[in-house]
Amino acid sequence: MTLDDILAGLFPTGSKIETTGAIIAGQAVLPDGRPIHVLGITQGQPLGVDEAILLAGHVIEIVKSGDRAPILFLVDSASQRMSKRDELLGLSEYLSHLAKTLLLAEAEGHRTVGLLYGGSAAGAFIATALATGTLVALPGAHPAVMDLPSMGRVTKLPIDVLKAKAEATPVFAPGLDNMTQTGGIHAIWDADAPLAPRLAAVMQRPKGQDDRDRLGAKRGGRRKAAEIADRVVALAATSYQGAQHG
Amino acid sequence: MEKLSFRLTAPNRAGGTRAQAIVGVVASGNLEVLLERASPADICTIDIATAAHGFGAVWDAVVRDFVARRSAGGLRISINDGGARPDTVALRLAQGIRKIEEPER
Amino acid sequence: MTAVTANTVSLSWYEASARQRIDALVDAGSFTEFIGPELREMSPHLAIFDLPEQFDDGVVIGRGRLDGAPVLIAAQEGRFMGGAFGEVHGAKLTGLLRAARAQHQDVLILFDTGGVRLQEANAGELAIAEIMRAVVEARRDGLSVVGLIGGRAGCYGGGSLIGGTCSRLIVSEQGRISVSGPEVIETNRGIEEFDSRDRALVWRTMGGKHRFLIGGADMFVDDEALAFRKAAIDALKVGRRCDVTVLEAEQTRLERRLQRFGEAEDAVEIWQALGVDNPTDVPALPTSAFLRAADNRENADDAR
Amino acid sequence: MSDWGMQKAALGERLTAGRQHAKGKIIPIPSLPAFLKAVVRSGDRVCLEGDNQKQADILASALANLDPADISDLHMVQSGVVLPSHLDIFEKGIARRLDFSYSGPQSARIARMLFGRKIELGAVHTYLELFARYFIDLTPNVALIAAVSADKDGNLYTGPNTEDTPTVVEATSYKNGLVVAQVTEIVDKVPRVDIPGDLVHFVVEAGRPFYVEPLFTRDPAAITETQILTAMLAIKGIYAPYGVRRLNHGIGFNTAAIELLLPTYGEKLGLKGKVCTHFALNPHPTMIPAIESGWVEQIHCFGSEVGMEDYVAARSDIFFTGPDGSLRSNRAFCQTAGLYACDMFIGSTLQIDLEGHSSTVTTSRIAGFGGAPNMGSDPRGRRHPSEPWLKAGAEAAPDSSAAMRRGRKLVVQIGETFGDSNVPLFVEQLDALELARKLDLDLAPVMVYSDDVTHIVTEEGIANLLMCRTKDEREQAIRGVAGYTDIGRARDANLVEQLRQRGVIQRPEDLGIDPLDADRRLLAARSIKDLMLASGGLYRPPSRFRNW
Repeated sequence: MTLDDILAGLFPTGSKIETTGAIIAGQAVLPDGRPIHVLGITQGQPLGVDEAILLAGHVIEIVKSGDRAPILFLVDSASQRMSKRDELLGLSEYLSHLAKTLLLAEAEGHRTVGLLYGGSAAGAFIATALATGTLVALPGAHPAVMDLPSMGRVTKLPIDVLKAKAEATPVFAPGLDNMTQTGGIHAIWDADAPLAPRLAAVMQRPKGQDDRDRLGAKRGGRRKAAEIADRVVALAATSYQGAQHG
Repeated sequence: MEKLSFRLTAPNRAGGTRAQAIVGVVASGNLEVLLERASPADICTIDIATAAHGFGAVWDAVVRDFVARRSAGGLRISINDGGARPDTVALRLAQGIRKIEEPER
Repeated sequence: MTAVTANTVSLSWYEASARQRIDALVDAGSFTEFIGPELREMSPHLAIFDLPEQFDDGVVIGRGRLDGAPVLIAAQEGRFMGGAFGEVHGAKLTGLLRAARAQHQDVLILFDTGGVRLQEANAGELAIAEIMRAVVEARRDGLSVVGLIGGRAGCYGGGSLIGGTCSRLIVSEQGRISVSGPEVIETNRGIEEFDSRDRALVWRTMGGKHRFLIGGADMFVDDEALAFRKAAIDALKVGRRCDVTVLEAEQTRLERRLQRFGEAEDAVEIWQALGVDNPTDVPALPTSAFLRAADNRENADDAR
Repeated sequence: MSDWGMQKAALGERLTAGRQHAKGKIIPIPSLPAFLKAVVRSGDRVCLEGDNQKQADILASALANLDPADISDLHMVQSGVVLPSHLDIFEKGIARRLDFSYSGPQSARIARMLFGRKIELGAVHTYLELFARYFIDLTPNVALIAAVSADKDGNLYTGPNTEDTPTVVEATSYKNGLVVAQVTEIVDKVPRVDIPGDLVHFVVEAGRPFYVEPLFTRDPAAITETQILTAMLAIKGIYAPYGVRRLNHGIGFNTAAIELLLPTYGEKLGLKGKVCTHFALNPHPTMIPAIESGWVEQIHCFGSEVGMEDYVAARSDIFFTGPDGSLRSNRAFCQTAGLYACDMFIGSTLQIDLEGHSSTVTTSRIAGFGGAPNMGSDPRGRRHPSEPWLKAGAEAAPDSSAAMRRGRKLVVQIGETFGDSNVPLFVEQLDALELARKLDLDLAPVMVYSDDVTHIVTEEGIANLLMCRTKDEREQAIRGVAGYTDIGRARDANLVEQLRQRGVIQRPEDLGIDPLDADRRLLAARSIKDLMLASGGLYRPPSRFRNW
């Protein structure tokens, strides 16, 4: 599906969205008449300092407007831009800043929904899709931390061996199903069904805690994370009371 | 990974009162040693998971010397090994004993 | 003749293990570990790759006191799997940051990481996203989350993104902060753009001094555990917000950085633009001289 | 005979041929290929300057680019086979026969080429031995050397890396050979004349410095606790009791640890001024703390070390420097000093057998010897006494008459019982023997012979071989410090215990050393940066060693 198809499907009543370079920005109207902000990165582009600062600027403007309208963040990117210039300028701060603005928006009453419709990887994935309150994906999306050939080089294992191992566990290999099973993606939308109602349904989802580790446990892709995190929270509570009394 | 287990009679009981101690890290050529007070006072058990295969005889010699020379009685020792050389293993084991015998603060 | 003092009392942060760093950082004897090595909560995934496990999965978490005040602490062990985030490792940190909110206690994160652990890449990537969210939520509750960077593995990949969410960052010269590693840049861009074996280049692009000069870190300290401790005590006194004002200030700060330095080919040009006298000498300067030279650095006070 | 002067005439022909491509003595770089083709003759004995440090790299590449149809059958006589081009010369069939000393980075390729009969091997020498043969039966017809700068008359300035150059030029130029130098630049006046222009026939202006390998830079960050333990054992168990003041150190991490322990552990033992005052040694960066804290009186150097130039120049009280201020190194003189004027050599090796022979050769790698067999041998011609030399001699032959007894140089092999990848240091049989058999060599490439070795130091303890009276004792003394290697585990525990009672074997506890005290915090510098700071910023390490 092209970006235009997706936007048309999501916003049958129309939208005012522009794509400048690899950056998507604009507004649309939900079927119930409420406005929604649309941002994103497209064309499988890497996310560098220049793109991140633009996107973060848009988010901050939205938060400052005080309209509490939801934000849809579309993602079809590569990984972070792997260049000397970006690192020289402190890419980590720019990516973190973008993620923080999205987390801020969610906390300030804007529902943030990520829609992964293409690729995304590593730092770019963390700073965009994974920083939204709810992340959904379209079939064919292909998130990754690192591609298998690169992984093969680093782990010094042949691709075939890695592929065989990937059959046994969703925990390391790239791909939409693996990322969903580990809890990173809330739902994969059916491409043939109308998109607008799906978006509306996501908006209905009660706002709350980060439940990705629980999803991962439920789906069997990440069995330990939620339980470990819960135990730490519980231990911190009991040990502190103990310490205070002792 | 290769797993090895030893249950040895220890002539000397580990001193100190700490319940446990840990030394080292798992890295190439390095290992971590976790010591816990769990065995009877005259026994030392040692469980090893090692990345280097086929060094059973060397481990056997190293841990026997260790238990004979140091105060390892009453300890359950667990090792995760990243392919450390025997001298490093012996050093970490000795460091572990010193640490578990340290006075508690 | 210069007197050479033996390093008998000092503890090099760079060289120390995660446990040694915690011991040297907090008030003596005050640390209590959560999910310690005796519980053997190891990675369930490394066995698939026939790789050795570590009892604490490469991160030590718990509570201690810093100058009398209770504080939650996490320390990554950079020598185990490069300090990388796996499922258990990451979840321990996530849990600690969630506990910070529940107990209303500040957090110190002693970074030493190459980023996501590839053998459990999806779990590691998600852990980083969860930790970042938990950091922001803790900060919005008025807590400080301070990052300390000066270990062997640096603070790379997703670790650097978590670092960017912290309220304050303390760095030593040895500390490196970067998303992509030197080898990755070289592989992607060619050795002409970035020779990963040119360590002087690596450090002046990603190292502690550069990060401090451009405002990527807030405090610059010697490679000494006590220096980190002192800085951590100070860092906990400030920066307890993460609201739109702070992020707007950060937006302005980061935009200004692009305007001022966006065309620079090398860190030395940036240092020159910052008004540092003899910018090529920066890497060789001892801490006190460097701090004097860094007088006109960019800073991120209340803009992080 | 009326044909005297044939060599002078032959040289004259080469000079005439060479001048076609020269302006005075200067060869422009573009003319270098044609020039070399004109002055080098098939069958020539050629010395291509290069050792374990400096390299006449431009000339090496040019030689390797000759057409074997024009020039072939060269006999290379050179200290180091170090650059890929050094072996390309053989691969292409330009050269056939080789006499050399050292081949560190090319050790695997040279082994393959020897097995493949691409190289006809004369012999593997120690440096001083090869230098000696330059004056007897391996005198070069052509020497291709390297310097920093030259004037138009060919006077050469070598800077701190003089190294082999005077020896090579002496042997070549005074015996009617042709000397060609590559220099970084041509100047009006050289800062000091290291080689007089009369001896230099042509100069190539390379436009960039010759390559120098920072071989003697050991990063303190890589020193392990076990290496520190071996260093503590050596200092307390050998340096102190023998009172070793004049010595040479090898290039390994164990000796780097010793250097870094002098200002800390050595100071605590009260050894300052009593040991380690005079060295035949390159300017090791790890010596900086000891020098700065006043341990060292004097150091003579084989060569320089990358990044140490300014430091050495600023410490002319310690080092030999010229009127230009920079280091004057000289490999031949320093090797002679190491042989005759030092009471101890201490260094690491790859393999030690049950008799105590040691070698750095493995079945797939021929690293050569460099200077080790020279440093690590007892000079039979030595006549001056010294306390350590006499004491060692007395231990070796306690019953002989003191006035008629030769002393012994202390030759110490130091290392961990297992090396990289858990490869044992101790073996039943040296790989060198197998190699000699395969290559049909008359002599196995042994680095230090058993009868020269006096002590072996490992983390398990010190074996004093001087005090062993029988072959069996010697073997058990070696097994007794061989740790958990197969050799060590096959020891006769009773015999080893007896040797320990006699002090032939000394364990850490016998010397009052707790292995748990072997902590990196004992090192006077724990990183290259510490070394730079200790030097007051004078030491400028190469980029690849930096972490700042």
